[in-house]
Parts: sequence; structure tokens; C-alpha cells
Amino acid sequence: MSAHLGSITGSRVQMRNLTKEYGIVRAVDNVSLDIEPGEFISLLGPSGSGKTTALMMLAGFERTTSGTIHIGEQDVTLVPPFARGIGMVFQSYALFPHMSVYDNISYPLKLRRMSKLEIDERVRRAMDMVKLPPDKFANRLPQQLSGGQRQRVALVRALIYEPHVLLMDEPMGALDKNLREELKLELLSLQERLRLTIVYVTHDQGEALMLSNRAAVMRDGRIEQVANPEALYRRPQTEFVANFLGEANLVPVEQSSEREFTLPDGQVVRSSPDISVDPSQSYLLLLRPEEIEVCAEAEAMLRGRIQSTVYLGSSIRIDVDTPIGVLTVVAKPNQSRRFERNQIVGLRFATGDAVLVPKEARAG
Amino acid sequence: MSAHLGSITGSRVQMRNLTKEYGIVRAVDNVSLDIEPGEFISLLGPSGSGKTTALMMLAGFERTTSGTIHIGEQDVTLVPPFARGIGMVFQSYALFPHMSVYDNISYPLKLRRMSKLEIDERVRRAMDMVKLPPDKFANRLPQQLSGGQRQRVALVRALIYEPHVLLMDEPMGALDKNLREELKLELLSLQERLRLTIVYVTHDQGEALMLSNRAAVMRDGRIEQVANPEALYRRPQTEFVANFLGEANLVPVEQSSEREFTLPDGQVVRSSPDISVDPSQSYLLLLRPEEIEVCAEAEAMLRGRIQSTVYLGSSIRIDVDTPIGVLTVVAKPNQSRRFERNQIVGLRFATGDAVLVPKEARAG
Amino acid sequence: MGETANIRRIRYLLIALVALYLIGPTLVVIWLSFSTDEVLRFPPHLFSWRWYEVFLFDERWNEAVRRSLLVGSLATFLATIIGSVAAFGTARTRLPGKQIVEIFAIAPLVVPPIILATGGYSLFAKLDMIGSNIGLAIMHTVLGVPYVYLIVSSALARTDPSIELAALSLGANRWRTIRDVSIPANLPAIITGALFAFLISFDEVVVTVFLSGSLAPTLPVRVFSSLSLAVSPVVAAVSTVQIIIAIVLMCLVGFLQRWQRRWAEAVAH
Amino acid sequence: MGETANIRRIRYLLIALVALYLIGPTLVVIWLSFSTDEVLRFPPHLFSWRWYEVFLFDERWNEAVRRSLLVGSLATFLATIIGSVAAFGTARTRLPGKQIVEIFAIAPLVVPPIILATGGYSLFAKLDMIGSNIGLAIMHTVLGVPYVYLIVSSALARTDPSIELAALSLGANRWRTIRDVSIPANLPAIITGALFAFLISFDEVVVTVFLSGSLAPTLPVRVFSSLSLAVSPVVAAVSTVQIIIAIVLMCLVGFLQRWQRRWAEAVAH
Repeated sequence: MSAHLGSITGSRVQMRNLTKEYGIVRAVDNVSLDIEPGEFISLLGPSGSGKTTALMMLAGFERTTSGTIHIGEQDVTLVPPFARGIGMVFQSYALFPHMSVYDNISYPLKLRRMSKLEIDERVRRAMDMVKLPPDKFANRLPQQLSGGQRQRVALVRALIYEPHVLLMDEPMGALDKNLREELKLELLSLQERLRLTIVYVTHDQGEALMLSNRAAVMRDGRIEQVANPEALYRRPQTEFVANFLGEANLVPVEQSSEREFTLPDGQVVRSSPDISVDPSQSYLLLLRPEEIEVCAEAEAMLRGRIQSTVYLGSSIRIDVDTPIGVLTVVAKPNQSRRFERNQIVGLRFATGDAVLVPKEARAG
Repeated sequence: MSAHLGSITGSRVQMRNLTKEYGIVRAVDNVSLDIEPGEFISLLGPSGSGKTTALMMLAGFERTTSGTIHIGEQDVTLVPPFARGIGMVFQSYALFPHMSVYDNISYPLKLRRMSKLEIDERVRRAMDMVKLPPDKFANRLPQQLSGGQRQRVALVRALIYEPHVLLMDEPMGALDKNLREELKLELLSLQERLRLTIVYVTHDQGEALMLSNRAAVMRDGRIEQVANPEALYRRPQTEFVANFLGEANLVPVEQSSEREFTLPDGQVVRSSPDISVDPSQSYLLLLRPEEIEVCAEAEAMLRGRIQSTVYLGSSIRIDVDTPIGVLTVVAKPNQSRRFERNQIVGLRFATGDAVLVPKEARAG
Repeated sequence: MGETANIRRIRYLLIALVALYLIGPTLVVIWLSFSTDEVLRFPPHLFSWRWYEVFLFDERWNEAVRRSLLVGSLATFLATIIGSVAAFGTARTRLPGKQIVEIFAIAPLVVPPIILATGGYSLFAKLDMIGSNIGLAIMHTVLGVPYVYLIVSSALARTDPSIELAALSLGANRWRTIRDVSIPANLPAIITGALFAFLISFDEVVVTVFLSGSLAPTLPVRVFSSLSLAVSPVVAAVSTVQIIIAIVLMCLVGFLQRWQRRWAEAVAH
Repeated sequence: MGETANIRRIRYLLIALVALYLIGPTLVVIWLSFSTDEVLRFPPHLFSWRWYEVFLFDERWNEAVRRSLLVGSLATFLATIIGSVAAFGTARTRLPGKQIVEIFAIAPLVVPPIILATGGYSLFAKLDMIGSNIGLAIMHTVLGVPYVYLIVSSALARTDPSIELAALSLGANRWRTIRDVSIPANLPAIITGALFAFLISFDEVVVTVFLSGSLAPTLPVRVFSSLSLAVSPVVAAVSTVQIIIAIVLMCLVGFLQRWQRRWAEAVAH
């Protein structure tokens, strides 16, 4: 996919106060998001969070209730999908079942009235690039391909006319685990070469962390936080984001001075200086399981009783009942050290630069 | 599910030379497995490995082509399913759609001609145990329940008549991730209390490692290895098992003396004494990603160039191109240390007690 | 997306016209049934219930209704059993030759009714069963089986096939599994099939004309003969009653299908 | 599981008996068509092709065939368009009132044919179109629409709905999307629907009897009248030809369905 496709550089995409209502339900609620040219951005959220609806509005398949969409310099809010100059990869791949692989890939070029010769050259080159040799695959029908091959055809078909924005709707959903890993790496290298703007919808936090430059975590039609993967994982701004991206221990704390917070057992942690704290709000201390270390009781900040241990191969997950609550700890399995239920263990974690998350008000 | 169910203790289950042929295809090929009373055993393998067919023969839904099955003292090879005294949880849960939750759970007791009074007492107690209060749930139909609730009804229905063997066919397959974790823990505690014999079919290595006392890894209708989770993960006996349970770096080695093997770069590792080595066989050294440590170049056994890094939240996956091949390393993310592409890093790993896996002969 | 209100109005108008066209003849019949005229003519003079009175109190029409109900019930009973057994057989067992069972079960749907009339007439003439209710019910059964088969099959395709295995694992033998699980879990579809089988029998003309012989015909055949002879508006009144019965049965079918579909949702996926 | 060979033998015998019963009348007709007798009687004296010769060389039968083909083609054309448009409308758009479109499209399947006959007769008598091919084709269209609608709808339910979105995203406007994707991706089902519509028209008797008037009847109506008057074995020969046509069309349908089903597999998972 280099040669002809080598020159692509993505467009800027801007969503401004985008809202979509179905009757009284707000599927997307006042979403604004600026996507830089060449950025790989994920819309990440559970099902029903509005991520797919937002993508459908970007593609032009859903009308907006209010708000505007710009692609590049153009306001495309009212432009029909076929004139938006986007590429899209669907969860089901949406290959045309009555067309061969060759016809599927060449279809967008035919629509653009290219010469037969140029179409042929482009399609063959593109097929070679994604390891589908034209000799073998050109005349196959989609149903004669494996899942991974179908995915690659869908990708090439969406890219061959050099759109500046690629929209992807859970494109890995239907693949098994190994294939998924492989295609993720391929997608990363592709984006690195072409500098496309990619908007990638997924409910899988691992995919979003691995692939994106930034991810927007969505919930109930709204964006909770937009940030790069590391910031989302290490400095989530809401309880929801903290829980959605990996496992989280959330310990209630009381503010004792401007930057100091007291744990239930009286110990004090200092918050990271870049977190601004609202005194009227309750906070939770975020401890990722891998940030807590199991240690000798003498060196421990906390002691606790092991509630359960689960062997996961590359690690052991231990739930420890401590004075500040049940903490989940992930430890490396170690031949010399065994963890048993009801054993008393020491735990420690860094008390500086603690990450605090506002406690969510819950109904009832 | 305690009280009435508290007294259960599982039966021994024995499969002897079990074979199932469909036409010319051998779905299960001469499988023998002794399952101890009260053991939680997983049949683990990719789809098409014969694990489900083996379970169907245990349940009596598939006739055996040859071989015998014993449950307890009894040869049940020719006994119809309804007389085998087993409980089974299906992937689809298989709740009766026309019966309320109460009627579903009481059905096996009605078949056993229990008195209405006793049935009522038992069902109510069992529903309480799995957190489905009878007042609220007894009259609901299955389609009015959430996935996790359906799963619990299916589990109670399969246990209420106190079978000595519980068969489970990918019971977590239809649940989302969070619910799965929760139900895994519930299942573990249940089995600990009841000491049932559980045969659990899954394609998910994480589930098998987490839940089972032992797991049988299946491939092409045969058992590759039966062992406890730690032995499977740390001392796999075949290349297939090594790759199937988590990520594996497999480095070709040459035997230099009885227990010493040479890596491609000339370094020497000593094999674990409990591994017997066949001199006519080629071996691979197994290095799990978390067993390799990234270190200062001075302390390194190996140096390599970083090919790619992937941020996974709780860890970073790094592919390093070294003289002994591309090694995948999993490191903890660290604020002070950054990994970049093309950076040269040092690696080290323990050279004693190395795990060697026979290299598979490949066709072609 | 982006079409003007005018285009949309034209589109709705077109839909309305086609819809009117599809049910137009039916509406005409209902209209005619309230005619005050002595002969069937269009448009009619309105409004009178007199033709409904004729239908209700004329012994020949009453006899036709009785015969229709008797033959229909018998045919429904037989077709429901044969069609359901065939549907379960092809969907839930591993017998060889499933495809052949399927072809036989659907065949009567495709065979022109005139052929069933010819064949049935020749056969039953030989057996001296022309005019017998049994003979007629047997032929109507043949016509009803494909409907039961198709409806029950499609319900079985949506029902979780492991519920029967679950019953077996819980200790039910084969007979109890069928009685407690297979039949009740697909009851809405089986009843739907039965309703269709009844409607087919209740509406059938061609085969019935030849097999009812000199005895009293079924309701639709009586309408048919009345039409051929003197075209009296009483046939419009009878037809209207038939339409109402069809509509009631179809509402029932709609209800049953929603029921069966909701049951199908109990399957995990 | 564990049943003896005897039980299995009895089971197969039962299946065979039911199968014979379902297609028995059809076999009888084929048998009769080779009779040497002058009148239709069972069992016949065999073997002769004479009735096929009568059918082939009698101008009145030939005229019936021509009329059947003409009316059938016209009705098929109209029913295919109306049924397909309705199916796409309910399956792929968000127009309100889908359920109403569905009810209208299926209604003619449930309305007793005798009512369509009564209504159609009254309407066309007024328009002076009794005996016109157009009038007949219009009524046959009504009968064919539900088949096209049901067949195309069920294909659309299995086809990936995002292929049309994909075409739009690749740059095809609405018209090109319909031409290049919607129609060809469902062509096997649309053709299947058309074949059914043709078969319905080609086999219909009740409505046709009333609407063909004094002109030459269609093939099945001619068979019907022949049966009522002099029962000559030529009707068995004609019926056999009809059966063969039905079987050929159904084999085609089977082939088309496999084709459409294979296409549906192109969807992920």
C-alpha cells in the first residue's frame, strides 16, 4: 500500500457540540473533539456509550440533531456520505458478496472513473502490499477468504482511493486473539507510513491503549476524558475512567492539607502537584494493582490477610484484606515465595505523587 | 447452595482410550484421563481440538466409537444421559424459555418425585445462596434476566439435585469481562465448599489457569499434556503447549553436554534436572516474556535493538532484536525509564534450570 | 437524507396507492356485503344487513359452515402432527435423508392445486370416498402440512437446541423431554402452524369442488358455486365473515410469533 | 441412542408412508397421463403417449398455454417490482409505518382466494375488463406480491446491512448503490421470488375462472373446466407437464437459495 498511497496525509476532523437524539434518548450528548491531521484517535466506551453513533455521524450515515462536523476546512454536517471523502472499515467488513476480491477493491476507483489500466495497476500493487497476491486472490469471492483476509480486503478497499480520514468500527471484533495481535501491529505500521487520520471505535481498552495517540473515553453519550493512553491509565480524571481502563483499587481519603490526604488507617499521601483539588468534593486514591508491592512485614506500610490468590501464568493476582479495604495486588510468580490464603503479608506503595480521583455521587 | 448441597463430594471420573469418529474424521483420538474425586479439571484447547466432543461423550449425548467411561464405580459408557447422575451447564445456559426461574430450578427435583414442600424449601434456599432472592426472581422468565443471572440459574439448576460430577461447556463465553471475573471467583468458592468433581471445557487459557486443579491441553483430538496450571505454564512439554498458554519466546539451542545447551550466540544454559533429554531431538529454550529483565548494558547477557514497543497500561510489551532472535519482553512502565524504537537495551535472564521444549517437526 | 418534504409526500402517496391496490378487492367485497341490491353490482346501493341475515338463517349456508368446521378441524389435527414431527425430525435429529423429508414436507406447497384435485379425485373415486368428510380432510391435510412444517422449522431454528440436552442431563427421559420441553417451548409456533392449516382448509376451493361430490359443499365452495350461478350479494356477506375470521386468526398469529420470539431471546450469545 | 435396528426400521417405514401420502395424488396423476383409456379412471390401462399428443396439437390447449405465459409474465414482472421494493423498504429504511407496509404486502396470502375472486369480479365487471389479460395479470400480481416480499425479506435479513453503507462510504450515490450493490447482492432471492410469482399465476384457478370470462382460459382453468365436463385423460397429461414445470422451477429455486446463502457467509463471524 505504499507507492500510490505513500503520499497520503490525514485531514483535521472537528466535532463541535455534536448531539444525536432518538426520540427522548440522547445517544450522543454535546460532544466536541478536535482530531489533529495524522492522529490515531480511539472512541472508547462500553456498549451504549454513543461511540458508534458518533462515528456514524462522522461518516454521514446518521443525521446530526445539532452541532457541526468539519473535515479539513469543509463543513460536512449536511454533506451526504458519498461526498465526504472518507474511508470506512466496518465490523462485519461489509465486503460485497457478489463481487470478487478484485472487483471489491477496484469499485471505489471505478466510481471515480479511472482508466482500466490505472485501476489494474493500483489494485495489484495494493493487494501485494497486504500480502494477498493477485494471482491467487483476485478472483476469489469474499466467502472464500478467512477472517483475517477479509479484514485486509476491507482495509485496502477503504484506502485505495486515498481518503484523508479512515473510520473504523470495532474492526477486530470478529477476529480471534492471535490474528488480532498481528493485525494491530500491521495497522500501527500502516498508520506510521501513511499518516492518515484514523478514528477507531472500540470497547476494548487494551486495543485503545495499544493503538491510539489519544483516546476519548465515552459514557452515556458524553466524553469523560480525552488524553493519551498513558495519561488515561495513570491519571484518570473520573472514577469511571479509572475503572474502565484496567483494574483499579480506589481507597477513600480525607483531605488534611492542600496537598495531603489521609488514608482510613491514618497514613498520609501527597497528591501529584498537577491535580487541582476541589475541597467540597470527596476523593479516592487510585492504586493500580501493579503499583502495590508485596514485601517483608518489617518494611511494610500496611499489613493484611490474603483473601484469595489466583494464578494467571505470567502473574499472580492476590486480594489482600487490609485496614484500608480489600486491595488487589498483582505479583510476579516466584519459585521461592508462595502465597497462601489467610497468610499475613506486608504491602507498600509510593505515597508521593498520588493520583486522586473525584468520588462519583451515586443515586440512592 | 450450602445446607442441602453441603454434603456433596465428587465422584471419580475415568476416560479410557476414548475415541469418537465422524466418518473419517477422528474428533477424539484415544483419550485417557483419570479425574480425582473433587478435582476441578479443564479441557483446554483451540476450537476443533475435540474438547467439546469429549465432554459430550462424558454427558452421554454422543456415543463413543470406542473406549469406556466410568463415573464413580459404574461403567456408564452405554448409560443414557438422564441416568448418569451428572449436572451440566451449557454455553447458552439452555434455560427452558417457557418456564419461570422457579420452575427451571425445580424441574430436576420434580423429575425425582420430591414432595412439593421439600422442593419449595430447597429451591428457595438455593436461590438465596446465589443472590437471586426468590421474592423477586421466582416468577421471572429467563428472558427477563441479565446474562449473569441466567448463568447463575443454570448453575443452580445443575446442582440442586446434588450430582457428583458437574460438566461445564464454556460457561463464561457469553458474558462480558467484568461479570466473568466475578463468576470465576464465585465458582472457585463454590467448588471449594462442595468438593464437586468439575470438568470444565474452555478455549481460554486464562480461565483454565485460574480455575483448575489440573488442565488437559488438547489438540487435534489428543491430549498434549495434563498437569497443574503452574507446571503447564512453567514446564510445558511441547511447543504447542508452550505457545498456547501465554506468550513464549522459543530460542533454538544445541546440546553441548548432558545438561548443558548452547544458545545461537554461544552462551550456555543448564537444563532443569527433572527434564529428560533425547539426544536425537532438537530443543528450544522457553523464555517467558516476564522472565527476561531489561537492565543496564553493563550487566546484560545480551544486547538488542528495540523493534517496537506497545503500551498496555499495566505493562509495556517490547520486541527486541537480539543475536538469538527477536525476543518479546514485558516490562513495568516506569516514569524514569522510557523505551523508544531503535534504542539499544541490555537483557538478562536466569541460565540455570532452563526449560527446554522439544522442537516440533514441521511438514515441508 | 436531505430529500425535500415534497419527495417524501410523493413517496407516501405511492405507498398508499400500492397498498390500496393490494387490498382493494377485499375492501370491495366488504362494501358489497352491505348492499341493498338483489344482484351483485358495483358500486352497490347501501346500507343493509339483509345478506348477513340470509347467511345466518339459511339452512344450506349453515350446513356449509358445519362441514367447513368439521373438515377443517380434522385436517388441522392431522397436518399439525405430521408437520411438527417432520420439523423436529429434520431440525433436531441426525437421521440420514433429512433433505428428502424436507422436500416431501414442502412439496404440496409447490404442486399446483389442480393436480391435487385431479389426483385426489381419481383416487377417491376408486375408493368410493367422493363426498366423504374423511376423504376431504385427508386432502386438506396434504395442503396444510407444508405450512406447519415451515413455521415450526423456523421456530426451531431460533430456539436453543441445547434445551433438550439440558432436560436429558437433568434426568428427564426422552418422552418427558418431548412432553416437558420440546413441545411447550415451541407451542406458539405449533399453534401458529395449526391456525394456518385451518385457514388453508377453510379457504380451499379447487380440490374441494371435486371431492365434495353431490353432498353439501364447504363454505368457500358454496360461495364459488353461488358466484357461478346467480350472483347474489349474500356471497359478499359470507366472504366478509371469512375475511373477519382470517383477520382474527392472523392477529392471533402475530401475538404468538412475538411470544415465540421473546422465548428465543432466552438463549445466551 | 440404544434403539434396536427394528425400531429404526419401523421408523423409516412410517416416514416412507407419510411421504407417499403427501405426494400420492401427484404420482396418481402422472400415472393416469399414460393411460390408453378414453375416460379418466383409476387404475388406468397403460401405456400410451396419445394424451400428450392431444395436448400438443389441439389449438384450444395451445391457446391456453399462450394465455398462461402472457398473463404469468406480466404478473411476475409487476409482483417482483412491488414485492422487492416493499421488502427493501421495510428491511433497510427507517420510514415510519413499516409494520403497515408489511401487513399490506402479506395480506393477499391470507385473504381467501374466493374473496379476491368476488372482489376482482365486481371491480373488473364495472371497468369492463372481464376477460382482459391486463385485468387478470393485475389480480395475479396481487397474489404474487406476498411471495416475492417474504422471500426477498428473508434474504435481506441474512445479508449484511452494512454493504450499502460501505458503497456510500466508497463514493457511490444512492442510485449507484442500489444498482451496484442492493440489487445484485440479493439477485438470487429476487429471482426466486419472481419464479414463485410466476408459478402462482401459472397455477391459479379460482380467481381466474371468474376473470377470464368468455375468452380462452389459462391452462389450469382449462384443466378445471375439462374435469368438470368430460373427464378425459388429457387433463392428466397437461397436469403432468405442469408438475414438471413446477419441479424444474423448484430445482432452480434450490440452486438460487444455496447461492444466496453462500453470499450471506461473507459477513464477518
